Amino acid sequence: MQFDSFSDFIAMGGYGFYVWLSFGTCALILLGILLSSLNDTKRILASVKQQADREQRIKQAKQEQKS
Amino acid sequence: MLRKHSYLQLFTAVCKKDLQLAFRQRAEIVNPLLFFLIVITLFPLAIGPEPGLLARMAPGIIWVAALLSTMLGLDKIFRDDFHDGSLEQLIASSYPLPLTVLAKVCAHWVITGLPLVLMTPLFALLLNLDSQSLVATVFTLLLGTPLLSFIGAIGAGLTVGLQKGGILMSLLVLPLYIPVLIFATSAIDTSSMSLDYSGQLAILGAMLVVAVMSAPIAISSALKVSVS
Amino acid sequence: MWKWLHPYAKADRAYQLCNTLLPYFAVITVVCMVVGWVWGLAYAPADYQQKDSYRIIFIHVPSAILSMGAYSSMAIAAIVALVWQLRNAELAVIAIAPVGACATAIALITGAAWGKPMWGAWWVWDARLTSELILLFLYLGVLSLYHAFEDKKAAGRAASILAIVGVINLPIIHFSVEWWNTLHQGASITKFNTEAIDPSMFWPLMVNIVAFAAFVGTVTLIRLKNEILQREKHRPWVRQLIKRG
Amino acid sequence: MQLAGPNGAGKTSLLRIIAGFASPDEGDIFWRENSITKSYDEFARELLFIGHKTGVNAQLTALENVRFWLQIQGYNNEQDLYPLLANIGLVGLEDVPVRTLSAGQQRRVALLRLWLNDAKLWILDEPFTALDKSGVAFLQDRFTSHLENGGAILLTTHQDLTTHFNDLQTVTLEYRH
Repeated sequence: MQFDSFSDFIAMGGYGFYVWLSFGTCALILLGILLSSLNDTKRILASVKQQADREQRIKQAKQEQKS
Repeated sequence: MLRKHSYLQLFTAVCKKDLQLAFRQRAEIVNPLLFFLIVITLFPLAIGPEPGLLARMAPGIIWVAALLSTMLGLDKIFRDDFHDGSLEQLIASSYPLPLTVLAKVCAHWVITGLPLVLMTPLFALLLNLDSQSLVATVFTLLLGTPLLSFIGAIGAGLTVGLQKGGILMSLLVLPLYIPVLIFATSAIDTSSMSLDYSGQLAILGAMLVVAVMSAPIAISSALKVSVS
Repeated sequence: MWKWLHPYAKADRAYQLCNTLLPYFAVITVVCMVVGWVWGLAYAPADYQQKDSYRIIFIHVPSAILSMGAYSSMAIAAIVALVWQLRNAELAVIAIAPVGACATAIALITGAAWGKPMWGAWWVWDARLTSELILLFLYLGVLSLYHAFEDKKAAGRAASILAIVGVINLPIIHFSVEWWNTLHQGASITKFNTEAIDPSMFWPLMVNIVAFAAFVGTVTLIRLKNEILQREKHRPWVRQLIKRG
Repeated sequence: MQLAGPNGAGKTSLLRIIAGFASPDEGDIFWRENSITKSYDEFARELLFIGHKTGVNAQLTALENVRFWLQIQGYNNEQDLYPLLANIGLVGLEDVPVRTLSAGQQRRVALLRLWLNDAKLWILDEPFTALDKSGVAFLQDRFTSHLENGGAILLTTHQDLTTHFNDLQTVTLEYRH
């Protein structure tokens, strides 16, 4: 371990602000793209389900018209 | 089926529709910003990365880029509504047309002008503008971009019916932008010499008030001409 | 000639392939990312000149390498899509683009954060940072072109063409920016070079590069699955997928 | 009142002049004894105009389009539109962007306004285009009910309406060189 105490680790030899800023934004962007992709999956599956329900509604309306 | 006439309802309805449309097609918000960023990057590549030189030219660069990127976003205000017929419905509604036009231009400013103002610190970073002139740039853009939208909307209204209206519109509108450009850049210059630049801001504000009052009337008559 | 490639032309087979590969990529990413970051941040020795601010190298260099890597793999997918008319390759182009753009953004931000203590300014028109910025514009160009089309098939093809044109221009841009930088060498900017890396810093860097590459792979696979689902929305096999939950 | 005449005889331009979109070279249009150019807002309050262009935005859904139209005409737009959309034959397509609908369906979304307004004068430019049998019949019932409660319709169409409307007046326009 290069640093003797945790507070030194945070201070990072005086450059703490820059190091943690870059690691922070990097983590933020990586998480952002990951979560947005997973969210897209949910959204697409939901829209497929919605399309299925819509076709169901149209089929029902047709049956009612016939009867 | 009674009709209640509240101008506020019309104003919010038109703004809400335009904002909804803009957020549905994100490109409409992102493209002018990207254009602005690329134009800003071209200048250092053209004149060299020397920080001092860039800082001195930054106000001019930012404002010319702002002018061009508003121009880019202008023809979209009425084009879709003109081509799908909603513009006719807006004219044939019992509400006065200038009010509808005012709502449309405000929505357009929120879509193109506001993000520009919010992104200025990033552009200042690229041109290493000092903090004083950054504040001045934000103020001048805050007053200037709605002014650009209002004046530009007149050009857009006039050329919406024409096929190749884009270039023609910029020829009509750019001369009208010159006073705005002069006062805005001079405000930023005086601020970089840490002098008081409230005089220029006052003039910009006055121009904005005049534009808000008179432009919608000019725009609605321009639209009536384009629709006929 | 590419016989083994043909079964994956069918969408659901490609979907299965992504599903099987995904867990492996995810595991590699998590392991390498944790090891790389802890090693780079806590255990790697400080640089004698820049002391601890050089630790940013452990994410700046991998993201810069990955931004280039992602663009070239995107271009390769585009070439495969256009030459062999493989529709799934077009989907890959669109899957990689946003991830590459994020890698470039990270490279830019970390480059600026690393440059600040060294040169006192957040943004310096240094050759590598400038070409990284232009690469970001290329990515955003491909993305906004793709989203400008209503019909997604034409969008995929147009984006692939732009990706190929972009990859051809990359070396030219890089070379001209380098030349532009030396041309204005008079300006008081030192070249942004990293000295020969001794082993104690080399290995954590390698681990981080692998971690980043695995991350880009994982997210691309997820996005590729999304694109396939989006494109095959009306197919029955997608409907079963919903029922199975 | 039906405006008849061959293609290009100027039917549409006459309609647009009456609706106030274009200004006549000479003469003027009067509504309730005052010229529409001076008091256009009062005239517009009692006018419903549906032209060739449907006035429906392609990116929005049918529901959003109709709600927006209600707002700009001053009606309350919270009313439930699903039954109306259903009996005009758009069931299941209420929340789909209009660009995915066929031309006939888009025209039905535009024509939905006929059931949602209290305007006295209707100016309709070829309302029956792209409509199938059921659509035409549906529209004609709406016309009769509008005429019964004192409304006026000025339209252009190539359909033969005399069988359905007995007190129909027809004005035919010819070319004037």
